[in-house]
Amino acid sequence: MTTPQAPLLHASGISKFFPGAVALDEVELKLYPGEVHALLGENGAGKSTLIKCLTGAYRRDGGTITLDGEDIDAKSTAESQELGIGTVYQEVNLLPNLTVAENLFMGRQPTRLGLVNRRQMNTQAREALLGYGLDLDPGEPLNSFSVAVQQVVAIARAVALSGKVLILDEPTASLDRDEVDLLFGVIRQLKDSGLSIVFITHFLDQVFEISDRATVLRNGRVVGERLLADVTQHDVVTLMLGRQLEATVQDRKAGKPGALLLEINDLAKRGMIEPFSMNLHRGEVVGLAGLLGSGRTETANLLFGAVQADHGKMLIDGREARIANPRDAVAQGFAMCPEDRKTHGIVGDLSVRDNIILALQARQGWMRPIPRAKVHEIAEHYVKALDIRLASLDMPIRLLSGGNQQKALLARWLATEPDVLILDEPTRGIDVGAHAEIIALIERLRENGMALLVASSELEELVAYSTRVVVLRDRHQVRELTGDEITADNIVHAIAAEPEKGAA
Amino acid sequence: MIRSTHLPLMVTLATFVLAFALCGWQYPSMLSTRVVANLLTDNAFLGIVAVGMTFVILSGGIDLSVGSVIAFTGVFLAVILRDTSIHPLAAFVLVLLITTMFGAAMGAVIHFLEMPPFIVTLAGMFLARGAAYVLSTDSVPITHEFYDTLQDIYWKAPGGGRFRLIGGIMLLVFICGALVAHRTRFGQNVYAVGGGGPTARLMGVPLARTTVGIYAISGGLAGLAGIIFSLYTSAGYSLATVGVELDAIAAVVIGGTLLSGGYGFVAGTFFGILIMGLIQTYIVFDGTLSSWWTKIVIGALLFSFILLQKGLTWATITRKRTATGSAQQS
Amino acid sequence: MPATTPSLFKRITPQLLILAVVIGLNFLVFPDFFDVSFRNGRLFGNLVDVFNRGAPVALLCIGMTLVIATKGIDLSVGAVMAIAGATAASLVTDGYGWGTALLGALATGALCGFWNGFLVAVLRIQPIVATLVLMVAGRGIAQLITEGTILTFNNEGLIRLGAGTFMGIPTPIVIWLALGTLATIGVRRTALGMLIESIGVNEASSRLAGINSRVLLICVYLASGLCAALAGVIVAADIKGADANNAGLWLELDAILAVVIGGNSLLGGRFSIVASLIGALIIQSVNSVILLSGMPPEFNLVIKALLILAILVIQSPRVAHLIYMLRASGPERLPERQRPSVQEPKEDAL
Amino acid sequence: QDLTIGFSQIGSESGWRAAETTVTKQEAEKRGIDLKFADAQQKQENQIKAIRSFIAQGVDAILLAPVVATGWDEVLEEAADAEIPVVLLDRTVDAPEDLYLTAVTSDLVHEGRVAGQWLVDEMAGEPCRIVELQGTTGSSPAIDRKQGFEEGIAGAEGLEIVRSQTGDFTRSQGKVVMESFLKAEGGENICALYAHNDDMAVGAIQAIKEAGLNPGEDIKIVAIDAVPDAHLAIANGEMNATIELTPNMAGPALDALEAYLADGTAPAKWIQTESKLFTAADDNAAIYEEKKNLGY
Ligand SMILES: Nc1ncnc2c1ncn2[C@@H]1O[C@H](COP(=O)(O)OP(=O)(O)OP(=O)(O)O)[C@@H](O)[C@H]1O
Ligand SMILES: Nc1ncnc2c1ncn2[C@@H]1O[C@H](COP(=O)(O)OP(=O)(O)OP(=O)(O)O)[C@@H](O)[C@H]1O
Ligand SMILES: [Mg+2]
Ligand SMILES: [Mg+2]
Repeated sequence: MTTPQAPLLHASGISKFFPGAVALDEVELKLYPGEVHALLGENGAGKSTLIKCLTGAYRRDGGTITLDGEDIDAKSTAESQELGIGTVYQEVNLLPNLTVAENLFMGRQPTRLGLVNRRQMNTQAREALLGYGLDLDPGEPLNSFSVAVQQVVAIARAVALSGKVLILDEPTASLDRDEVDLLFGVIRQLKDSGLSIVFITHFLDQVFEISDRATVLRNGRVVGERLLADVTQHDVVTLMLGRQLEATVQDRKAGKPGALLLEINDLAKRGMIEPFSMNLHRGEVVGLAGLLGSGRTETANLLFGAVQADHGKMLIDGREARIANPRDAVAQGFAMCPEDRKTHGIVGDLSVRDNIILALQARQGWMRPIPRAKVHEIAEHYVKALDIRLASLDMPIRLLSGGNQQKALLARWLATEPDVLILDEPTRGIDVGAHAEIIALIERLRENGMALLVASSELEELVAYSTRVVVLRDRHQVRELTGDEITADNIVHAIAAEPEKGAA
Repeated sequence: MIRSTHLPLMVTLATFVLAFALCGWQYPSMLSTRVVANLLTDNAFLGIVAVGMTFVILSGGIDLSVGSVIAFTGVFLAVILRDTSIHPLAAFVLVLLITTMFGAAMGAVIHFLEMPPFIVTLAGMFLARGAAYVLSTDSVPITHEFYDTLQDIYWKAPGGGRFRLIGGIMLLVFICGALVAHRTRFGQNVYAVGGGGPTARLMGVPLARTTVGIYAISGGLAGLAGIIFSLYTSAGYSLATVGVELDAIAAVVIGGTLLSGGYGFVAGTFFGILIMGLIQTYIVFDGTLSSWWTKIVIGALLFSFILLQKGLTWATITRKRTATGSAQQS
Repeated sequence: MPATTPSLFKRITPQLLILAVVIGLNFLVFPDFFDVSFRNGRLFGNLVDVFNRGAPVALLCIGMTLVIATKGIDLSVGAVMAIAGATAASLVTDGYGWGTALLGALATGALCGFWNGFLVAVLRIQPIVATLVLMVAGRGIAQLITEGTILTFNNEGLIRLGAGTFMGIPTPIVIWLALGTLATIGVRRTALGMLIESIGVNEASSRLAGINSRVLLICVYLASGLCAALAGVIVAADIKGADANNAGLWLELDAILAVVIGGNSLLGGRFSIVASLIGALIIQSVNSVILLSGMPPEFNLVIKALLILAILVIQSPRVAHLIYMLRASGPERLPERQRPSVQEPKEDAL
Repeated sequence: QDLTIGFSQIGSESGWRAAETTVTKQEAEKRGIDLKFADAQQKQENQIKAIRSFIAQGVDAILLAPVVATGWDEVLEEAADAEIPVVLLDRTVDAPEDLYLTAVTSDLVHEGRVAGQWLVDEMAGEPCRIVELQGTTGSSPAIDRKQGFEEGIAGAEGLEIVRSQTGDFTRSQGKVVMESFLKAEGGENICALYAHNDDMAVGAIQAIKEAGLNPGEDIKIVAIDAVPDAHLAIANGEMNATIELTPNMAGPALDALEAYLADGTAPAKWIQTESKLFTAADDNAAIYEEKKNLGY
């Protein structure tokens, strides 16, 4: 597609200052009718901030926005919704206490005689969601559904609100390939009907698959706008990072596993995960693969004591270990980066420094505070090692961009120098550069003799760093792949094998 | 259709029925229409104020000012009816306006100055009672034939129970409250705010309007409760209804609404009120508790209801965990 | 930690300013306010009274600050005061020494605190309801101990705790200053402060980080119970009698108010005990203005409400932000108090 | 016959109230009456609820110690309808007289007047600056006792109330407020203290002592209720006078009730209890011993 007429949405000179940081600096974004426009950039580049400025969630500090040639100035998200801009913000932003239908129709409920017509609302919601391949009872509360379902509901809501523009901030972060395909189908339809779509993701494959054009941000500035037909992934990455991305995936099978560290025998929790057995050696990365809802997160939680097993046992170095809660796990040298960093990871109001030191301090006990100098040293070390971008170590961690929060969490656990590191979706929402760094880091940790258990929905990534892959389906352990068996194809097969009617 | 979300409501209802049956078993005269009528009449003002409190708590807030507002309303009415010749109905409208504005003002302070509701309404509580003192420290009787007319409206049921107007008004308020909460956009917004302020804002919920509205409703209903209370006692007294806010909060919580906001039902509050009334009636029927044992028993019963609710909620969550598989994928 | 001193000062500046203003008000209504003399073996004067009469709320708000930092609230402190006072009084009237009585009172306070903590941390009942139970029942328990009477006692040792002096200074002042210092050191020289803040901000995360939130929560309520017990003993000793019905009545609200005036968020997280203590002094100064002004008592509540409202509005994060904006935008950070929302709701809607 | 009588008590907010409850229970027991006791925790609505429950329960009679004078018409009518006689204790109500059998009360205004007159006599023409500790703002004893005292000192030259603030009827507030009086006026400029109840006076005595003055000498103290601790203070010379409000309201009330239920003798509408003045002239130590076990 070549550049058509005038842009539908034109933002120019958008600036946004935060105390101590310039998040956006005279950013320009041109959105043409009927195009899918990718917004790219590293973690903390300012993508989400730009979206929020466009939709009135933030007040911008400078710049103009025109829609259809007219100046607009949405002061709240409600106003931008009325203007026909539907948005999915980063992280699911829906209300867990309301039903699916209520979330879907919040603010535009069908009414009869001034009263909300619940029956009609539920029917319409059911129909709308069928279009996304979801057949569920919309009268159930949202929090009874998995993150993926919630994400789809959020998308459905935004689509329904978008008369002119649809903005999707990392909508695919917690989606499966199938759902992504469905989503892309919907996007194509909308695009054909003349809608403009802004699409943010860190999956470059997806960018190239669906988008026509991309604007690349770096440190709050636009560093380029490209027609994607004209460039390669490599170009885009270089533009984003401002440097070349060195090839990361070396020959990983080189190192051989060390001593047996952890034996898991039939660990299970009724209703959550079926008996699960596995051995974990030092210097080994075991990948946990499976579809959404297959029980990867549960397995990780079970090992870490976040949920208590009601069956089976665990041996550490041959001795039986009782892990009743995360504290026990930490004491035994476990560490875990949880899947949902917002609610289970960061301690939002505390400084980045405190967040990094938290687990180590908790393990040491309150009686032995870590000296300030030591704290500073540790924090500085990991900020540098993991390349965490921040204005100051004293800023509350909630102000960091998503990817940087993830790195800070990694830092928290690395600071405890664990024997076993459990990572649940470690690269969710992380940019390509950091992605590569984290994969490299996993490699490094493994080489240093740490045992890692990584749950991830990205098969390529699993293949890249795992020395063994355990495949889960319906909360069952179905297959273990080792050595050369570890290929994306094999994993997919294992997941899909014996197509007994799974999750229905 | 009964959904899992309605469970707390069912639990409260079941608790009430069970408790009532037990009481009746011990004191058969508790199963009379008198007791039923008394439950409605005596708790009318508390019920009305609890409806407002339900909205506030559903939104994740709290309103400590209601007890004082009731007292203020009573004193205001009494003084104005004593000192001027204005008709009670006009006075009702006036006082409802004042209390609604008062509530709205607190809501505005909470929203625009980003101050915690607990503290803002605490200051409101001092202010309203202080204003009542300034109007009159003495208890002022209300003698207006219109009041007598209203008080004489009742239906005498067989068995001696008198179902009075104020009980009816309470039922009406509950019905309206339930409709507003569950069947209007405003009500949905209240739940949304309770589910999470920032998220609700991103979803386009008008936070300012909703917050101000919620506290205005609470203030207005406290005003209405004040009118009802003045009908109930034919007087305005600045020391009246001290601590009613805590009773209302307790009723709302017993009724299954979560103090953290977002979950609960107006109808649940109704049964919460009835349960609280039942506790009091039972203690009077028993009649052997000393002053201090009365307090201890009320506390213990409050605790056991909370515990019961907790247990049932916990049981259902566990059941749900085991029951729902990964049922959502298609 | 030496590095925290300037930042502590910065943190409590608004509170100090307000305290100065309210004390100035006192001076306005009563010019002899600052007169302090030495009479009858003790310091004597209005300023001394503010510190002395502020003791119960000051003691309560030490514990309350910690509880609120964990996103909790303790409504039962007033009732616990009554229970502790009653316990101490009944022990001395039964012939035990004042030391035993004090220990007994502290033990009951700890027990009450443990009960609250148990409900909150183990049974997972929302703090406001959990402590409401003891608030309702506690006064009954206290009356059960005193059998409804004001239990008068004459034990000099116990009385000295409330009405005595220590080197000329009224003992309550010494006690709350000492406990306040001790608590501040206790949380800031150890990691306790950070861990408490952490569970207040995000308990789920904190647990996953290996913090024993359950024990910590119980400890915090326990501390609150202990502080309340001490306050209860002081109040009883002050009038040489345990008044189960009135001791500490509605004082929980004053304590919460003091914590909030101290700039601590009711939503948990960062806290400062020193600031809360200044908050308690501010409240007592407000009471003092009311008493000294000679206004008829029916105006007491209105005056108090208006003064408090003014103080809170001045302190609101929004107004603080406005001031910050007015003071031009250096690369400084925002004032610390803000709602913990990921989106920073309206800070830039100005 | 076995009588069941409901007793709606205000609460147990003061020692005097507790004593009244104790005495009432004792009196009922003495007469073999089954007393149903309901504590209203200082709330009128709870009292109304209690009375309605008594009616539903079908008691033979109701004793009511009303927390406030207004607002009883409706529920008293219901009692009358159910033919249950109601006797008011220690306070009357603003309701038609036919709605209750009788009221056993003292006269609050009169108590204040007695206190005022005592002070007038005591000063014998000397000028006197008086400070007043009021009861809970808005409560009827506070209002009436203030009014009565003002009437009592009205005619006397040189007697004036210079400061008046609420001490909430409690010991500790009495002490706190007295402290501020002492500073605001200067202890030597205060000649007398009038407290609406003894508890506040006892608290104030401590404040006066801590200020280095002699209560009872430097500052004359008169209060109301005659609780044991007040007798003790008078015996010690720390207080000068107190006016008794007897906690035994139930005795006369039950006598009247029994007579009425037996043969329908209607008692007088108002049975006034004595407001006896106690001063240092009485044997306060003995009275203290006598009263101290009444549950004050
Ligand atoms: N409220 C705030 N106060 C201060 N700084 C902020 C605030 N919100 C965001 N920032 C900073 O602004 C920058 C841009 O953040 P933004 O969330 O827009 O990044 P992003 O491009 O969406 O990153 P990611 O891919 O990780 O989501 C970050 O450096 C972040 O730390
Ligand atoms: N707290 C909970 N209560 C009820 N059900 C739950 C809870 N946590 C998880 N589940 C259910 O367990 C299933 C598996 O969870 P989850 O989706 O986290 O698994 P997963 O394999 O880790 O997938 P992913 O990490 O990709 O989301 C989900 O379908 C969800 O419905
Ligand atoms: Mg982002
Ligand atoms: Mg998962």
